[in-house]
Amino acid sequence: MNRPLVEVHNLSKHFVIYRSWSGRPLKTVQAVDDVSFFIMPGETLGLVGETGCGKSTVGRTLVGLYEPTAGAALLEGRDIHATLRSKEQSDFRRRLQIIFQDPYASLDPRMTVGDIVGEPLDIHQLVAPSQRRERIQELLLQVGLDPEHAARYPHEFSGGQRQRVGIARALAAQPDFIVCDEPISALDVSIQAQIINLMQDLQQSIGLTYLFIAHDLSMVRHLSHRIAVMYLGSLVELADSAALFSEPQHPYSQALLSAIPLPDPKVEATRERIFMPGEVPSPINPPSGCRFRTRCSHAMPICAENTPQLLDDGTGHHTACHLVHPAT
Amino acid sequence: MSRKQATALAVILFLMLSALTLSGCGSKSGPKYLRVSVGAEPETLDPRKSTGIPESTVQAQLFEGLTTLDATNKPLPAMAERWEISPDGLRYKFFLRPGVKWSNGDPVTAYDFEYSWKTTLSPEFGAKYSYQLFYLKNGEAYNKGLTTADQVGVKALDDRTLEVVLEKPTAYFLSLTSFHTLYPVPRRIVEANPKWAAEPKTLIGNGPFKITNWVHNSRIELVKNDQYWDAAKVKMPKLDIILTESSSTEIAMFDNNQIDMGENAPPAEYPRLKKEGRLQISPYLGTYFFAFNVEKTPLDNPKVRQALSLAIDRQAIITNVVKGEQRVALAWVPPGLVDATPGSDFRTIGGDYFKDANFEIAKKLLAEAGYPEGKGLPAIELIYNTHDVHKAIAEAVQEMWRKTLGVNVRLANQEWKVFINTRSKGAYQIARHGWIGDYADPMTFLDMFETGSGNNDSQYKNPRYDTLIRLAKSTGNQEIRMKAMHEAERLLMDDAVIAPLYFYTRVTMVKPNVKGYHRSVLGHVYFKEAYLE
Amino acid sequence: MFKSIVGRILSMLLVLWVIITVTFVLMHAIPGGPFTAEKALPEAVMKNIEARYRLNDPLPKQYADYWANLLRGDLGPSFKYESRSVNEIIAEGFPVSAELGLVAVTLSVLIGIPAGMAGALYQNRWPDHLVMLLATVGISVPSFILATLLIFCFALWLRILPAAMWGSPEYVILPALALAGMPTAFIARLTRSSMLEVLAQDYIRTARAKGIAPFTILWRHALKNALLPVVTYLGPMIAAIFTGSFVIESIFAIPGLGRHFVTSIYNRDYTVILGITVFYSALLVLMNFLVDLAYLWLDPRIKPEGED
Amino acid sequence: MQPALLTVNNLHVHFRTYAGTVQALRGVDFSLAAGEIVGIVGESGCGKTVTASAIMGIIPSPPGQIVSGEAWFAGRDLLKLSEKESRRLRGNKLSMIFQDPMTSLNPVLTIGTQLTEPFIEHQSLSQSEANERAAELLKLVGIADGATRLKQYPHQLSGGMRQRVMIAMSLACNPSLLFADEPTTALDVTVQAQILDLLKRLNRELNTTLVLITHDLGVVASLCQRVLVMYAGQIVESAPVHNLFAEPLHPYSLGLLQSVPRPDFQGKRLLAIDGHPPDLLIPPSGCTFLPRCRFAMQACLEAPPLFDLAENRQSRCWLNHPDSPHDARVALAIGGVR
Amino acid sequence: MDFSPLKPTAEMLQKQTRPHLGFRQDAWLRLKKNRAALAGLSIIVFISLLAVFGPMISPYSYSDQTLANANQPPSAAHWFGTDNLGRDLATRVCYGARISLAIGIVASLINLGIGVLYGGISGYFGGRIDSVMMRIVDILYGIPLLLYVILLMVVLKPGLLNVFIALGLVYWLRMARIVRAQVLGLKELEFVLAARVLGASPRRLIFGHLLPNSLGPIIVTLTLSIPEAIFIEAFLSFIGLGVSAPMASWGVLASEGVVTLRSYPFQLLWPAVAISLTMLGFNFLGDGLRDALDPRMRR
Repeated sequence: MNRPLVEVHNLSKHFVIYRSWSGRPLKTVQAVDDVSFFIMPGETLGLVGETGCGKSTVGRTLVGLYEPTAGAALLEGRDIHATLRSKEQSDFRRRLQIIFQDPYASLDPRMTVGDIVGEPLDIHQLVAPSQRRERIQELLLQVGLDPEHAARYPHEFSGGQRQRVGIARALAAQPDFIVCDEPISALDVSIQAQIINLMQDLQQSIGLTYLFIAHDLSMVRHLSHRIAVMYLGSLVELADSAALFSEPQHPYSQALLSAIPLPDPKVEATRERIFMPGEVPSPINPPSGCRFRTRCSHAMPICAENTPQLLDDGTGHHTACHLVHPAT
Repeated sequence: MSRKQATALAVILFLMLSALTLSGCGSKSGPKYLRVSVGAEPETLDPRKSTGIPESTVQAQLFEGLTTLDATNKPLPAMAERWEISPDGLRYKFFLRPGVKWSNGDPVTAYDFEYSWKTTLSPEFGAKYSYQLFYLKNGEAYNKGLTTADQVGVKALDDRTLEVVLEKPTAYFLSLTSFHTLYPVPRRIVEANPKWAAEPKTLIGNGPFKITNWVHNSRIELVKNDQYWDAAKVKMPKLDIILTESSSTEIAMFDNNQIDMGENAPPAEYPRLKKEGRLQISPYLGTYFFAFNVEKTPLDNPKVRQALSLAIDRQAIITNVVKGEQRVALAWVPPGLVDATPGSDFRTIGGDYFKDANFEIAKKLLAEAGYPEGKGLPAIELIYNTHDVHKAIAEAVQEMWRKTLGVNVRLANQEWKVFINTRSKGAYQIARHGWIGDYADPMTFLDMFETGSGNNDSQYKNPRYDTLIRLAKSTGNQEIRMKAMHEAERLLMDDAVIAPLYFYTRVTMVKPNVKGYHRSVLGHVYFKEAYLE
Repeated sequence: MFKSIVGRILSMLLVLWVIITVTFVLMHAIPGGPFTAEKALPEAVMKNIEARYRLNDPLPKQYADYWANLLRGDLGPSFKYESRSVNEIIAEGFPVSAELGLVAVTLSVLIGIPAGMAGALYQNRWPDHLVMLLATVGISVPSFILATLLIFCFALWLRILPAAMWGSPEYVILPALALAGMPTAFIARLTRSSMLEVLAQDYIRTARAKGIAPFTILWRHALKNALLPVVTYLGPMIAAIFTGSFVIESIFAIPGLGRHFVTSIYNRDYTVILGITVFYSALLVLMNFLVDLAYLWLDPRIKPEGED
Repeated sequence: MQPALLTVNNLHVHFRTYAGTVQALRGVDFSLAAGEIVGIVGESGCGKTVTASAIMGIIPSPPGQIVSGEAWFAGRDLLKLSEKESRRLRGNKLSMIFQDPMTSLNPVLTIGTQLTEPFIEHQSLSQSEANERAAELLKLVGIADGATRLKQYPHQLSGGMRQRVMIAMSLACNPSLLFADEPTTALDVTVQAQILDLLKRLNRELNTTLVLITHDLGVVASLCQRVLVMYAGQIVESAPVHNLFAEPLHPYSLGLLQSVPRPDFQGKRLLAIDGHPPDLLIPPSGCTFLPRCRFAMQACLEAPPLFDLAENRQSRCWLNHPDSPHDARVALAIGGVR
Repeated sequence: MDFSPLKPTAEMLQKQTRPHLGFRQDAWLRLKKNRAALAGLSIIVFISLLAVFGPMISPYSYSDQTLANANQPPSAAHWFGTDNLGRDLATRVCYGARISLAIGIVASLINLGIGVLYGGISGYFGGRIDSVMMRIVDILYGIPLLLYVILLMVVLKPGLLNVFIALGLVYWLRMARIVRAQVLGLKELEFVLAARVLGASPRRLIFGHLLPNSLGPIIVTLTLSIPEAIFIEAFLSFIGLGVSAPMASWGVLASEGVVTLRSYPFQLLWPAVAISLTMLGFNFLGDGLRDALDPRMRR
C-alpha cells in the first residue's frame, strides 16, 4: 500500500436555498460538513447513511458536479476542483466517473445505447473514429450486454440492463475512480446480485477504485473493504467492513445495523432492535456539538458543547463519539 | 357520478341558453328619434380646434355660424340676420339676429365671435385650423406671433355688430363663415373653464341641439335646444350619435336596426342597400386621384403620365369597385361650385379635358415617350394607405395598366401616417390621393399645386400656374378669378400632374323614413329639420 | 417574503424602465407625428401646436419630463383627444374592457375546465374526441372570424342580440363569447392534459383504494392539483383580456381600452402609447404576482420564499 | 386451519398497450386465512401489485382488463361486483397501502381531510365525529399529537410519519384484509424497522389479514408467516416462511435467496440469476423461468402445473413431478451449493 | 415427459424480448395508430399539394381580373366564386396557401432557430445569465409590436422578407420561455449530470441532451405557433408589411372576406375554411407527434 488514490480533507458543501435580492445568502443547507477520508487504489469504500445525510453530495462533489464550500478533494494528490477549473482538465475529468441510482433517469432516452456508451469516446477522443464501433461493442460485451443491441434505445432495456449501460458508459472513459451513487437500490434482488458481481469483476480485472454509496447495508458490507457511516452531513464512524458489522462503536451505527432485516426467519424471530427516538433534524439548523445527540440514548451534556472528532482507536476503527473517545 | 357531472353541465348549458333568449330584445321598430353613425370618436367638440368630418358633423348640430349653407351651397343668414360688404370686398359688417341665445340662456353676442376667432388665431392656443382665419387682416401675422390680437381684423362694435376686415378680397368669405372654425364659442363659459368642451355640462352651444351625454368611443346624445332661435323648425326631440370607425360594424348595426343612418357603409353592400331603397347618394366636394411625382423617372415625362391617366377605365372602377354612383373625373375641380355667373357651374363651364379609357391614345403616348408596349420602362411603384377600397382601386388600375400598356406597376400599401409622410416628402412615384374642399370655391382645389404649397405632393412647379393662382387670389372680380382658375386647371391637366379618377359622392345608408335633413357639398349634415316619417 | 417582493419590484421597475425607454425611442423614430394630417398644416401653425404640447423640446427633455410626470402618477394629456388626459382614457376604458374580460374569462373557465375534465375522464372515448375537436377548432378560428360569425348568426339572422355597442347586459354576450373562444379552447386542452397527468398519480390510486366516489376524486383530489398549469396560463391571459382586445372592441364598437393599443399608435398619440404600455406591463406584473399567490393557496408545498 | 378469508382462482389480467396486449397475470390461484400475514415476493413486473389491485377493484381500465378469474371474499366474488358495490368494500373491508407515502398522499389536502374520508364515505360520520376517530387512529399508529397533525399537509411530515398516516387511513374502517404494497421500500432502514413493527403489532391487535407485497426477503423473513413467490404473472411457489427459507422448491425461489448476501457468504461471489424476466407481451410457451434456470430440462418446454406438495406447499416446477428423476429438494440443495 | 437436461439457448432469451424498432420506426408506428394525427397529416399534405399544383392547374392566375364578373358565387367556371375584382377565388386561395404556408414554415424556423436556442441557453446557464435573458424577453413582450412593425415598414420595402424579419424579432418569445422551463427541469436529471461528469461541453449538453428531450413541448408550441403566424401575417400585411397586392395570403383573403360577409359570404368561407383546416391539421399532427415522440410513453 502506498498513497491513497482519493483524499478528502475537511470537505464541506453548503447549499444556499434562499438569497436576498442582492445575492447575499440568507439560508443554507449544510449538506456536508467537515468530512475527511481517503480511499486507496483498488479499494471500495462504502458510504452509508439515511436519506438526506449528505452521502450523495459527497459523491457528487468528488466527481466535480459540485464545488466544495470548504476543504478539498484530491485525486493522486491533485486538487480535483482546481484541476477541473483549469485548462488541462479534459484528461483529468475522464478519470473520475459516476454511476447513478435511477437506471431510467440516468440514460438519455433519445440516444441509442451505442451513442450513450460512445459519448465519452467522442468527448475525450479516446479511439479513432474507425474503431469507435468496435470499442463500443467491446464495452457492451464487457458489461454483459449483447453488442448487437448498440442501436437500441434505453427504453427497450430492463432496469438491470440499463444499469449495465450506465457502467459501460463510465468504463468507456477509462476511469480510475468511480462513484457508485446507490447503483442497485432501484433494481430487483436478482438483478442487484448481477450488478454487484459485475462491479466486483471489473474491480478485479481493471483495478477500479469505488466509492460505493448505498443505504442497503448488507450489499455495502458485501462489496466494501471499509465502510463510512454518515449522519446529517458528518462522518460518525469509519472502519473495516467486518469490524463495523461485528463491533459498531457509534450509537447511530449500532441502531442502523440493528434495523436491517435479515433474510432469515429464525434470526428475525428473536432479534432485538435498538430504538432511535425522534426524527432526523433539519440540515438547515443542525444541532450543536454532536449532531446525533438529539436522538442518542447515551447523550451527555458535553455532546451539546463539543463536536466529537473522528478518532482512530488504534486499529483503524474511527469513531466520532464522546462515549468512545472521551474528550481530553 | 357521471350523472352528477352531466347535471352540472346541463345546468351550465341551460343558464347560457336562457341568458341568450332572455336578452333577445332587439326591438323591431326603432325609437322615435334618430340614431345616426357618423364615424370615429371626435377628437374634440370645440369648434375652434377640430378638423375632421365626424367632429364637424356633431358641431353642426350644436353650433351655428354667422351664415349657414343651403342645399345649393348658398350662404343663408343664420346668427347674422344680415350683413354689409364694402365695395372693395375687404370690410364686412355682420348684424346679429336679435334674441339669439346660447343653450344656457345667455345671449349670443358679437363679442363671442370676436373672442372665438381671436383665440383660434392666437399662437398659444395652437388650433390646427387657425389658417382658416388667415383671410382676416393680420390673421396670419398674429398666428405667427408677429403682431398682437388688437391688430386682427375682427371687432365687435357692440353686442350685435361684428366688423371684419380681410387681408385681401376673398370672394368666398361669406360661405366660409358657415365653417365650424368660424363658429362662436360662449366666451363666459370658455374663459372660466378651458376644458369646457370635454364635458356635456359645460359644452354650451348655439345650434338646434344641445349635448346631454358623451360616452367616449361609443355615443353622443343630443336633445333639441329650446333656446335655439329657430327652434320651431326643429322636429327631432333627440339625436343619438353612434361612434364607430368600422364600416362592417356600422352595416351590421344598420341591418340589425340599431341605427337609422350611417355614413360609412362598405361599398360591397351598396347594391343591396340600393335595391332595398336604403341608400342615399349625394354630391360631395372632392376628387379621388392618383398623384404623379413629376420629379421621379419615368413620371417626369408628361407623356408617360398622360398615357397612364388615359389608360384607366374610370367608369369600370366606379361601377365595380366604388359603386357609389361617383362621377368620372376627367378634370381636377369637382362639380358643384358656382362659376362667375350665379347658377353656372365651374365644372360644366370648364368641361372635360380628356376621354375616359382612351386606350389607343394612351398606347401611342407611351410609345412616343420611348416605351412602346411598356418596354424599357423603369420600375414604377404605386403607394396607397391601408384601406380595402384604396387597395381594390389600386389593384384594378394596376391590372388596367398592365393589360393596356404592358406596364407593370408594383403596389405598396403603407400605414396612414407613414403614407402621409412619404407622400408629402415626395418619396414616391405614384400615390393614391383624395382631396375634399374646405370651402365652396374652386380655389380650395387649385391652390394645392402652387409651388411650395404644403400640399403639393406632386412637386409640381410651374411659374405660369403660380401666377394664375396669385391673380385669382388677389381679386374679388369673379370673372377674372374664374378665368384664371380655368386656365390653371387646364395647365394642370395638360401636364397630367395627376390622374383624376372620380368625383366623390357622399353615400349614406339611411332608412326610408328619415326625412328633412340636408347635406352640404362640403360633407356636413344638418339635422336641424330632420324628422322620422 | 418581504425581501423577495422588494427584489421582484426592483426587477420589474427595471424592465418597465427599459420598456418605456425603448417605446419612447421607437415611437419618435417612426414617421409621422400626432399632428400629421392629410391636409398639411402651415408651418407656423404646426409650430404653435408643437409648442403647446412641448413637442418642440429636445427629446431628452421630453423624456425627462415624461418621467417626472409619470412618477407623480400623471400619464400626460392625449395629443389626439383634446383636453382628455391619458389617466382619464384609461380610467374610462379599462373598466369596460375589464367587465367584458371578466365575463369572457369566467365563461372560458366555466366551460373550459369542465370540458377538459370531461375529456380527461373519458380519455380516448367520444366525449374526449368531441372536446378535443372543439378545442382544436376553437384555437384555430381567429377571434375576428368568430366575432363576425356570431354577429351574423345572433344579430342579423336570429335577431336576438345587438350587433354592436355597449350598455345593458345583452351587449356583453356576443363579444364575450368571441373573446372567450380561444382561451376556452386553450383551457380545455390544458385542463385535459394536466388532469390526465394528475389522474395517473399515486394519490388518485390511494383515493380509489379508499373507495372514494369518482366525482369526489375528480373534484376534491384531482382538480386542485390539475389547476396549477391553468392558473399559470390565466395570469397573463387575464392581463391581456382585461386590458381589452383591439379586434373585438373595434368589431363590437365597445368603448374599452383595447382599441387604444392599436389606434394610439396609428394616431401617434405618444402619451397614450406610453400610458397604456405602462399600464399593461404593470397589470401583467400584478397578475403574475397574483398567480404566485394562487399557487400558495393551491399548493401548500410551495412556501413563500424565505419562510420556514 | 381456519376457513379461507379470500380465495382467488385462475386470475387473468391483461393490459392493452400500443405495442400489444401485456398478459400481466396468467392464472393466479391462492387463498388467505383470516389473521395471517402472507408475503408476496417477486421481481418488479411479476404481477404482485396487479394481483392486489385486481382484488381491490382498482385496475385502471382502460388499459387494464380482468380477463377471467374469481376472488371469493365473504361469500361474494369481488371480480363480479359492480363499480358501486366494489367501492363500498374498498377502504372499508378491503384496504391497501402503497409504496411511496409521499406520492400516495394528496399533497394539496390536509392529513385530516384524507384521513377522515373513509369514515365519511363508508360510515356516514359527520366531519367532527370523523375528526375524532381520525385522531384516535393516529394514536393507534403511534402518532401522539393527532389533533395538530390533522391540520398539516403531507409535506410537513417525515417519511415514516407519512407511512403511518397511510396505514392509519387504511385501517379506518377496520378492514379484514389489508394489502401492503412495498410499504417500506421508500423508507430508510431505521424507519422501515419501525413500520414493520407497527404492522406486526396491528396484525396482532386487530386480527387483520395482511398481504405484504415486497421484493425484500429480509422484510418477508421478519414479518410473514407464509410466502407466495411470483414470477412472470404466476405464483411459482407457496410455502410457510420457514420452509421457504430453509428449503425452497422452485429454482427461482432458490435464486432469490442466493442473490442476497448473507453474513456467512461474506467476501464470496453472489449467486445471481442470469438474464432477465420475460416480456409478458409475448410470454414463452413453456416454463417462463426456463431461460434463466440452472436446472432446465426438456420437460420445461411445456408449462409446468402448480404441484401440490406436502406441508401446505406448492411449486410450479417440473422438478416436483413425481416422475422427475431428480427430487427437487436434493437437486436444489445440491445446485444451490454449486 | 423428458427430464433430460436442456441448455437454454440464446434464441430462447432472444425470443423473450420484443422485436427491436428504431426510434423513428417506433414513433411512426404509434403515429400511424393515431387516427387524428394521420388525418392531420393528410390535411397538411393535401393543402401543400394544392399550394404547389393548384395555381399551375388553374386556368386563371391570381391577378387576372374580369371586373364584369365581380362577386360571382361559386359556379362551374369559378369553383370558389370570384372576388370584388372578378378574380378567381379558388386560384387565389391556392396561391395564398403558398404564402401562408411559407409564413408557417419560416415561423417554425424562427421558433426553432431563435426561441429554442435562446430558451436552451437561458435555462442551461441559469443564474444571472438566465435572469438577464428572461428580463429581455419580458421587455420584448412589453414593447408594442406595432411600433417595431411600422419602423420596419419604413426601413424596408414591402415583401415577404419583412414579415420574416418582423416575426424574427418577437415571434420566438413564448418558445424561449417554454424551452427554458423544460431545460431548467431537465438539467438536474441524472443523464445530464452523467454527461457533465464525462466532460461534455455546454454545447453538447444543450444540443445533444437538453433540447432533444424537450422535443414534445417544442412540437406542441410549434404547431400552435404556425396558425398564429399566419394571422400575424394577415395583420402585418394589413398594415403594409406583407406581400404586396394583388398577391394575397389567406389572412388577407379572410380579412377582405369579413368586409363583404353580408352580401358574399363565400368570400370569407374559403379562406376561413382553408386556415381552419390547416390549423386543425397542424394541431392534430402536433398532438400525435408529441405522443409518438414522448419517451415517457415508451417504457
